[in-house]
Amino acid sequence: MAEVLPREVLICTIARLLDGVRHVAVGASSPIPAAGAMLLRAMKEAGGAVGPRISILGSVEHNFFTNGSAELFDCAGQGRIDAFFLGGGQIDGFGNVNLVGAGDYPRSSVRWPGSFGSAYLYFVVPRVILFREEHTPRVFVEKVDFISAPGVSPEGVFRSGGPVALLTGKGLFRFDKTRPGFELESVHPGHDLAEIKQATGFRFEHDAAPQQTALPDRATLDLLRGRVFDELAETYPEFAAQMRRDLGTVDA
Amino acid sequence: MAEVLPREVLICTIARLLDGVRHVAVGASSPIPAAGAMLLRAMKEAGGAVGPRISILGSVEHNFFTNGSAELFDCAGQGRIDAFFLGGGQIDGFGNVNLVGAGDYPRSSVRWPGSFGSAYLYFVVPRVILFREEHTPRVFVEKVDFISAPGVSPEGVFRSGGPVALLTGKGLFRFDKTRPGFELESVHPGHDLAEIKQATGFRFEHDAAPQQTALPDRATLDLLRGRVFDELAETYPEFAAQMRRDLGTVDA
Amino acid sequence: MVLSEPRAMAKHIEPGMRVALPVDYAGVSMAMTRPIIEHGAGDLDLVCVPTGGLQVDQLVGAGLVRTVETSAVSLGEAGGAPRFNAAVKDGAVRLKDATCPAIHAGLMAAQKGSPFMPLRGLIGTDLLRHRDDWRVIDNPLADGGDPIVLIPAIKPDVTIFHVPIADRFGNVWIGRRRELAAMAYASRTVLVTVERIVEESLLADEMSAAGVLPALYVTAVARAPKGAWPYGLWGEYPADSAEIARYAKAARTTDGFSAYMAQAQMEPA
Amino acid sequence: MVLSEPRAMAKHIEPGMRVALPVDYAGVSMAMTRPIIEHGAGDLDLVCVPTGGLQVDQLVGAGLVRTVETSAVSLGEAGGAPRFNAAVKDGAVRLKDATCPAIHAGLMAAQKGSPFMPLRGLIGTDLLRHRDDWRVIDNPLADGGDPIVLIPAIKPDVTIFHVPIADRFGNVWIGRRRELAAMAYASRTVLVTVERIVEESLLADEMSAAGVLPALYVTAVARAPKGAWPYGLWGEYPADSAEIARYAKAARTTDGFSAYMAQAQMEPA
Repeated sequence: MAEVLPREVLICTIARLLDGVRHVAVGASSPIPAAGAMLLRAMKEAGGAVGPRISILGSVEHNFFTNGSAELFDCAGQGRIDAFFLGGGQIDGFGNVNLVGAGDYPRSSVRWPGSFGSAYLYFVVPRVILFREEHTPRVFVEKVDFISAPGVSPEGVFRSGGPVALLTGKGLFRFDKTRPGFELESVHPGHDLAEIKQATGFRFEHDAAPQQTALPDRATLDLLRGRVFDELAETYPEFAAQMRRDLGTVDA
Repeated sequence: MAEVLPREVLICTIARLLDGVRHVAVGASSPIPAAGAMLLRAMKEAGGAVGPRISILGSVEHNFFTNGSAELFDCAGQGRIDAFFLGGGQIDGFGNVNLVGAGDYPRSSVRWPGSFGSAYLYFVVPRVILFREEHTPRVFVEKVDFISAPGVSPEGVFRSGGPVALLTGKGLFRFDKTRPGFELESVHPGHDLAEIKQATGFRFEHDAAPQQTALPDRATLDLLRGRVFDELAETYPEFAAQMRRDLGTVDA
Repeated sequence: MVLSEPRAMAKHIEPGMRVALPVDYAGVSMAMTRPIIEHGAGDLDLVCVPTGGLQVDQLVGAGLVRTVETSAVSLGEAGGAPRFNAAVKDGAVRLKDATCPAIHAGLMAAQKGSPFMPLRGLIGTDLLRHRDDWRVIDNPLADGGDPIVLIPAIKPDVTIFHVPIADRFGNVWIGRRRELAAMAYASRTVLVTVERIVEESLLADEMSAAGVLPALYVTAVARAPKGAWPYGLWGEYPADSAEIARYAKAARTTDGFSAYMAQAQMEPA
Repeated sequence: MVLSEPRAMAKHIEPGMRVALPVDYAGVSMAMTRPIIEHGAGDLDLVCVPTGGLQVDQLVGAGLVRTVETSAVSLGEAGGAPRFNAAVKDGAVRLKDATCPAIHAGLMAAQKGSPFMPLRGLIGTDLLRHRDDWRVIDNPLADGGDPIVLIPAIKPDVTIFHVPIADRFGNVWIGRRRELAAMAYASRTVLVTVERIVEESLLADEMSAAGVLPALYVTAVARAPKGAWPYGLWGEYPADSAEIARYAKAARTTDGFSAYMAQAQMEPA
C-alpha cells in the first residue's frame, strides 16, 4: 500500500459519500470537496459510466449557470442538486450549523461572514455533507450559539434534504435524523477514539473499537494524483500545487 | 380645414388621451393605438420635449424587452407602464371586458381567443383605453357573458389601474369609476347621439347636445401624414399603405 | 443530453402527460407536431406559455388533448383557431382559461420550488370563478383585508420548443426568449429542436453564454432546419402567413384538417 | 437615461435610502465607492445581493450605513470584513441577517409587483426568529399544516453596479449576471458604471440583446475603466487579490482604514 496523505483520505472519503449523485454543487473555496467530486467523476468514467455533473460556484470556467446567483437555489428547489457541502463556525450534535457568529447575537464577539444559502439548501438538498477539517471543541459544540440551518425539522415542515454525514480531519460520522445525532463511522489513520472524544463538544454514538477509515486502492490513487489533480489545478491552482509538493515529500 | 379621415380622428384622439404618459405598451396587431402613441411622441419632440417610450408587443424591431414574455407584466406590476389598450368581444356599461366568448361558458357559442393579460393589466396600468372601432349592440352590451377583466373593483381590492376612456368608431366616452359607468364626451364627425344610442347596448350619461370630437390642426396632421406614417410603415406596412391610399382618394 | 431526432423525441410523451408549449413568436417546434401526432399519446394536458396557436390547434384536431390551460388560442392575423374552437363548442376539451401572468407565475413557482406564487389582479373575474385550483387569501403581510390570488406551481412533464442553435454538449441558445428557460426549469423533460448544432460550447464566451439554457435542463436535442415553419423564428426567418392562412381555411372542417395534416411536413424547398 | 460621471451619479443617493449592491463577482461598482463617501449621504440601508464585501465594508467604515441586509459579508480569501465586523461588535450597524434565496425572493416580489414571495426552508433557524418582517403561514394550498415563510418585497431606492458595456441609448450589457436585472427591476433608481460605451444599439442583434438590461430601467450610466477594481469583472479582468489583502490588513484599525481610503482611487497604470 502506498503512503496516503491525510487530505487524500478526505478526498477519497468524499468520493465515496457522493457515490450515486447526478449533480453536486461545490463552493468556490472548497478544493477538497471539489476534488472528491472530481475523483468520483473520474472513477465512474474510468468504469465506462456517466460521472456526476459538478457545478463550482463562483468559478467563471465551471459556471454552468446563466441566470445569475439565484439559479443555484432555484436548481436546488427543483430537486436538480443531489449533494452539497456545508462547513460552519460551529456545528452541534443535532446537526445544527452556525455560520453567523459566536456569542450573543447580534453583537457577536466573533462574527463570521453569514449564513449564505445554508438556511435554504440544508432543507432541500438530499445529501448534505458537513465538512470541516478543524476538529476541536470550539467547532463541534454541544449547542450552537446561532442556528443558521437546523439539522432536523419537526414533522410537518417541508424538508427534502439535510445532513447525511460529518467529515472532519479526524474521522467520519453518519447522521441519524431519527435520534437525531451523529454516530462515529470510522477514524482516520493516525487518530483514535479517545482523541476524537476529547476534541468533540457533543456526545455521539460509537462502537467500542471503531474501524479505520477505508484507504484508497492503487487505481484510485493513480486517478487522483493524475487526472484529478490536473483538473483541480484549473480552478484551485494553489491547492493542487500544495498537494503535489506534499506528495513529493512523501515520495522522497 | 383639411379633410380628415375617420381613422385620423381616432389616431389624434388617442394621442390626446395619452398626453402625459411616460411609457405606453401597444399590441402587435393594434396599428391605430400605435399610431396615436407615435403621433404623441412626434408632437412632443417637435415641441422640444421628451416623448413617451412606446413598447410594441410581439414586434422584433420595437421589442425593448429582454426577459421573455413575462417582462411586460412585471414591468406593469412595477408601475413602469402608464397606458395600455384593451379591446374585447363584448364591453359592458360597467367597463367589464369579455375576451373569452359569447354564450354560456365554457361551451361558448362563439369562442374568442382568450383573456390574454387583461385580467392583470386592467388592474395595474393606470390609464387603460378601451378601443373598439366596431360600435354595435353586439359589442357594447348591457352585461358581458364572461368577465375577463372587471371595470371596477370593490373597496379594499388592490387596484392601481383601470379604464379611463372608451373610444369607438362613432365617439369617445369617459369612464367614471365612482358611478361606475360611461359618459359620452364627444361624437365623431358624421355621427350623432341618436345613432350612438341605438348602437350601444348599455346606458350612458350624455349632454343633450354632445360636442363633436376635436379635429387635428394642420401641424398635427402634417406630422401624422409625414413622420408618423413613415414610422408606422416599419411595423404595420399594410396599415400605413392603406392609410396613404385612402388619403390619396381624399386629396384627389 | 442526448442528440436525437424528432420521431425519437416524441416517444418521451406518454398518455396523460402535462405538456408546455411556447407562444407563437418565441420558438414553436412545429417540427415536433407531426411526430407527436404519429406517436399518438393522448389525454394530454397542454399548458400554453402563455398563449397557443397552430401547434395547439393541430394537437387538438388530432384528438390528443384532454385539457388546455391558456391565456388565449388563436392563429393571429389568420383568425380563430378552428379545431380548438370546434372542440370548445363540442365540449371535447376541458378549458383552464388563465391570464398571461398567471401562467408565468405558476411556472415561476415551480422554478423556485415553491408551492405557489401570489398574483395581483384577477379578483372579480370569471377566470378566477372557474379556477378551483387558484386560491384567494388575505395578504398576511397587510393589516387585514387586501385579498390576493395564489397560483399553484405548474410542473409540466414535458416542455417542447425550437431555437436557432444548440452546441454538441446540449446547451441551447434561447436568446432573450427567457420564457423558454422558465418552462425548462419547471419541467421534468425538455425536448428541443434547433436550426443547427455547433461544435464549440455556447458557454465558452460570455456574449453567447448570456442567452444559453444550460444542458443541465435539456433532455434531448434534434436538428430540424426551418423547424418553426410556418411560424417564424426570431433572428432567423419570418412567419409564412400565407401558409398559416391556408391552414386556417383548410381546418374549418375535420376533413379539411385531415387532408392538410396528411401532406408532407416541411415547406417545399 | 443620462450619460453621467460617478460624482454626479452619487448625488442620486439621499440620506436614509435603501441601496442594493451586487455580490463580489457579479460586477461591483468600486468606482462609485469613493464618490458615494465624498457625497456623504448617510443612514443608508444596504441590501447585499445576496452577499457583500469590499464596498460594503468601506461604506460601513465611512460611517454611512444604518442597516445591512445580507446573507454574508466577507473579503473572501482575504478573510473577514474588518470594518463591518467591528461595527457589528460595537452595535454600530443594525443587522438583517438573511439567506441568499430570501434576498432573491424579496427582489422577485418587487419585480413582480407582488407584496411577498413564499420560500421553503428557514423554519427553525435563528435568522427567521430575528426577522420580524418575515411571516410564517400555513400553506393555503395544502390540506392543513405545511408552514411556509413569506418574504416581503424588497424595493431598493437605488441599485448600483458595474458591467463591461453600455450603448449610447442607455442599454447596458449584464451578460448572464441576471441578478443585476432583478435588482434594477426592483429599484426606483439604477446607476451603472461601465468599462466602455459603444455607438451601436446592444439591442440591434439578438446575440448581444440576450444579455441586455434595457435603458427603460437605467437612470444614469458613467464610464469608469477598471471600475470594479480591485474586484474582477467577468470576461474582462481578474480580481487583484494582493490589493484586497492589502485593504484587509490596513482596515483592521480605523486609522489604517482612513489612511487606505485617503489614497488615490484607481489602480496605478
